[in-house]
Amino acid sequence: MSAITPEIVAEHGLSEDEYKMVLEIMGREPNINELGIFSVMWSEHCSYKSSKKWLKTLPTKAPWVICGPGENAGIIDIGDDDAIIFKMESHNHPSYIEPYQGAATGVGGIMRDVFTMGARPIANLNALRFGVPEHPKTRHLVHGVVEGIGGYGNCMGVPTVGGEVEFDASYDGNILVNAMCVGLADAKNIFYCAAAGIGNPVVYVGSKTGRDGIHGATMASTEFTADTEEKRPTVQVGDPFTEKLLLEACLELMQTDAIVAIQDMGAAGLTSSSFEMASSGGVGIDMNLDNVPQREENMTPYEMMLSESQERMLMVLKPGKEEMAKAIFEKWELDFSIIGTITNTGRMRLFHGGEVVADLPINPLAQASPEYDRPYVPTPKRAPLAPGDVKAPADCMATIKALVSSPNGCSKRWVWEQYDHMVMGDTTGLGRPGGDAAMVRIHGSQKAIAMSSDVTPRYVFADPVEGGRQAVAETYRNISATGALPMAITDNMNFGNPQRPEIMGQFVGAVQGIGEACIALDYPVVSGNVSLYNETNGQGILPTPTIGGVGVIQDVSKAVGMGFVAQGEAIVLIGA
Amino acid sequence: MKACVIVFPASNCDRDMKVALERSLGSPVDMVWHRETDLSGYDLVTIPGGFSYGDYLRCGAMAARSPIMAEVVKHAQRGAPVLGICNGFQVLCESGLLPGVLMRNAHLKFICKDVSLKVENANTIFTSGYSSGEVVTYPVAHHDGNYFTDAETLKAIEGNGQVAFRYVNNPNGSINDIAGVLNKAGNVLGMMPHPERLVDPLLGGIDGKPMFDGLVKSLAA
Amino acid sequence: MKAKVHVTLKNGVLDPQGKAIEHTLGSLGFKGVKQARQGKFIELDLAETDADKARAQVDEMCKKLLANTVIENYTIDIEG
Amino acid sequence: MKAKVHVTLKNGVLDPQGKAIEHTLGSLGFKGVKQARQGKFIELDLAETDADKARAQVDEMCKKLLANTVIENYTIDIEG
Ligand SMILES: Nc1ncnc2c1ncn2[C@@H]1O[C@H](COP(=O)(O)OP(=O)(O)O)[C@@H](O)[C@H]1O
Repeated sequence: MSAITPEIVAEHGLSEDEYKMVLEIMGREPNINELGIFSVMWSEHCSYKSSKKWLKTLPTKAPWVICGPGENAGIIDIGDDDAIIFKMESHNHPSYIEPYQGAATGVGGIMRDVFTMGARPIANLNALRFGVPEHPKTRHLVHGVVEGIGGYGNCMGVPTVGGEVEFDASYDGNILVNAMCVGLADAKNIFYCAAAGIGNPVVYVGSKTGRDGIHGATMASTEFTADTEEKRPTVQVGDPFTEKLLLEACLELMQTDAIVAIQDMGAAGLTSSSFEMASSGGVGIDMNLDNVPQREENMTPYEMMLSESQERMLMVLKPGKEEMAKAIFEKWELDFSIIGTITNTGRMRLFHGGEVVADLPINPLAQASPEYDRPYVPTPKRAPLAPGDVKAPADCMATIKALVSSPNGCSKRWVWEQYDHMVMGDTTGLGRPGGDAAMVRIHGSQKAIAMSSDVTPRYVFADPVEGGRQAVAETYRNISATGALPMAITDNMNFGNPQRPEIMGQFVGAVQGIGEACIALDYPVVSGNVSLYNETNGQGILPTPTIGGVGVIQDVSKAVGMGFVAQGEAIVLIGA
Repeated sequence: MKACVIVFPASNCDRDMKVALERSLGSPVDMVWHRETDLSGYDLVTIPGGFSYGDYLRCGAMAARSPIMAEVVKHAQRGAPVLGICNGFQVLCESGLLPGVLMRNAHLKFICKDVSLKVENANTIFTSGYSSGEVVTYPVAHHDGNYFTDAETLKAIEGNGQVAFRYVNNPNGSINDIAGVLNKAGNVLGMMPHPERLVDPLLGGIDGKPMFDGLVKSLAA
Repeated sequence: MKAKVHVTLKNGVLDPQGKAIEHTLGSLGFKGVKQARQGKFIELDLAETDADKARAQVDEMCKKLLANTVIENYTIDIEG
Repeated sequence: MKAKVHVTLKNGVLDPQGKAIEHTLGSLGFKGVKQARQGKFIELDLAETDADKARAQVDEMCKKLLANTVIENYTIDIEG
């Protein structure tokens, strides 16, 4: 194996200082597998190194919050032992490269985050931002993204009930695809990721591992030549059929008492799932990579650890439950393989072909990931427009027509009619897409949840603090307009390059505004996701902190829709 | 009366079907896994919507070849009723129990919305809750609902009164606006629209309910 | 052995995907596409080493699963 | 002229349809199917009468519409 050169380190996206930390933690030079693991664990995506400091300031607690940020998804208690588990996540970059598969796997990923905690997904939402309709790529991107979201969600049999679609030139080279999933679990039967029980088996279930989405180190491993692209697809193909089976198999196993801990393999697949499980549980893991189900021949440890193949899960079982669990996965025709054991070493040891191919301390790596206090400049306040500067329209009717027919103002029916928004038989008539908030009944009860996703990026751009507040308040209004009580939010912070102080300033401002609104409304943040570096050629997107809110209505027969229902009724305007 | 819902890998309207049937029947409806091989205890067999086997290769093709389908065919040959909705309709066509095929929607897009349907033939065990010519609203939710047959078959099914439902505004390109089709004997019905999604006023209407009420009544008689 | 199977729609059977391709090619400015038809191409990797047996096997597979012979034709090529 | 286009998934790319076909063939009792991959087969009927020009045109069509070159390869055969 080649020695680690500065080029290889740089290819792995680690700065010089970060590599010094690596050497310190290891006490020696890492091998290529170990370096690969550091690089994904410390990536912005997995470590939140630029945003952590600010996210910590968000209010996350309330008596009804069962689990706030930090786990796969947030959980709230809506009474009667019903828990609602939800989260939003971005799949921006993959969707720009390959809109159908990028969006589809985004939906698949967020659903796994929710069902890995024991919930059956009962609603999906999606917040989409594209370049202007005239841009040559827009049509293709819209078409692919919408079809991909539908393709995955429809096949899973989970209704896609709401979302947003907006067009703006700042997204021409950088679209946003934010997917939200809301699930229902038994509050007494929730699953977390903390591994425990020395000697317990670590089990891999789901699809086989291929060479999907492995970044970095192209030069480091000699066997890759001109056909690297062919061998290592940068785009993962989603397989909703397998995910549907995985969902049913996991929920079936969760009805037994076999599972100690479970985690989905999302970004950075086997690496992040195994490290998170071990780190949360304060244990070590010995893993035998020979037992990882593989789709391709001659896969290296590096490839297996960094693969982003979809539709996979990792779990720790109680001893003696292996056969029973295996039978369930076999019934659903999925791979099931015992790939490791929990140890008391606090280290991750990987074996391949009888050799130790990586040996890493877990906590220093997982918990000591870099944290940056990036310099920022607050967005300067702009002077309010003088009312006189805004001309009244000459022709109100023409203006109204222009507004309702503009791409951003027009009905989004053409989008949501491509999503099955009624499957599962609980989307209420008034809660179908097109209203203020979507409403889905809790199966077999009179209770329902109301959901809405909102943000107005140009407000956030003009004034991040105000814009952040407004986004939270808008979901709150949309939810309360149905008669539901807003309970909690998830957020998806889409911003440009955080190493630019003015972008960091937008981020900091938006987080402040969101936090303030959440406190004022008693409406905590229970989960979220950050997507930075959304820019092309130095041109950042409009700051887009998407907020997904969830509320509850106790008697859904009392819910209200937004349509006028009869002639002669009074129209009342309330609020400021 | 005893009814069941067949569950294939990635069926996903199985629960919806069960709930709708139980509402009219007043007694529990069984779920039958696709690897089972005995349907002798059931009066009514239903095949729900969904994406069996991911809709890969052709919608319904792989499900149509699973062990339970041999039993469904026997059940139908005995003259007992079989109802297939959406993916269930696709499975019934692929298995040969119903004529024709369901192709990709003419505009190629998945479509989910309420549509108006004309009940063409109310003299069947499935449609006795309606009157012929009545227009009802059912949701559709499919990618491959574009019904097609060759001219000869079409003539036969039209001539025999095998068209159960027709779209008022064709949403998918189906030949002769056909939305639901019976076998010649009239004991097998396949349809793309989803009556089971409109059996509860809270969900936006109850136009689908007479179908299940009527079915329960005909089978009890 | 490898088998290459082409599954195509019979003449006279409506082909929504082909129609859409024709249409889109037209709107992308490609003139002179008189017709487009879309079919499936399935490659199978077989343990069988005898070409005739392999062909017979694949023919069975086509009849039983790969093609819907009501609307589709198929052809099989066997390669070493 | 006629053009026959084969669009297939690149080697390392997951093929869920192929996997499902493999699986179903197995459960139908066909032993020895080591792998199945599913691609598309598109036949175009072109007004163009020059083979080279036709090929160049179809190549453009593949890049712009028929294939997704991020995950798919394509081959073109031109016939008289
Ligand atoms: N991408 C989408 N997916 C599903 N539903 C959507 C999508 N975009 C918009 N919708 C639905 O269309 C309706 C109008 O959306 P929007 O214009 O964002 O509403 P508002 O501004 O009133 O919150 C909402 O019900 C919303 O959920």
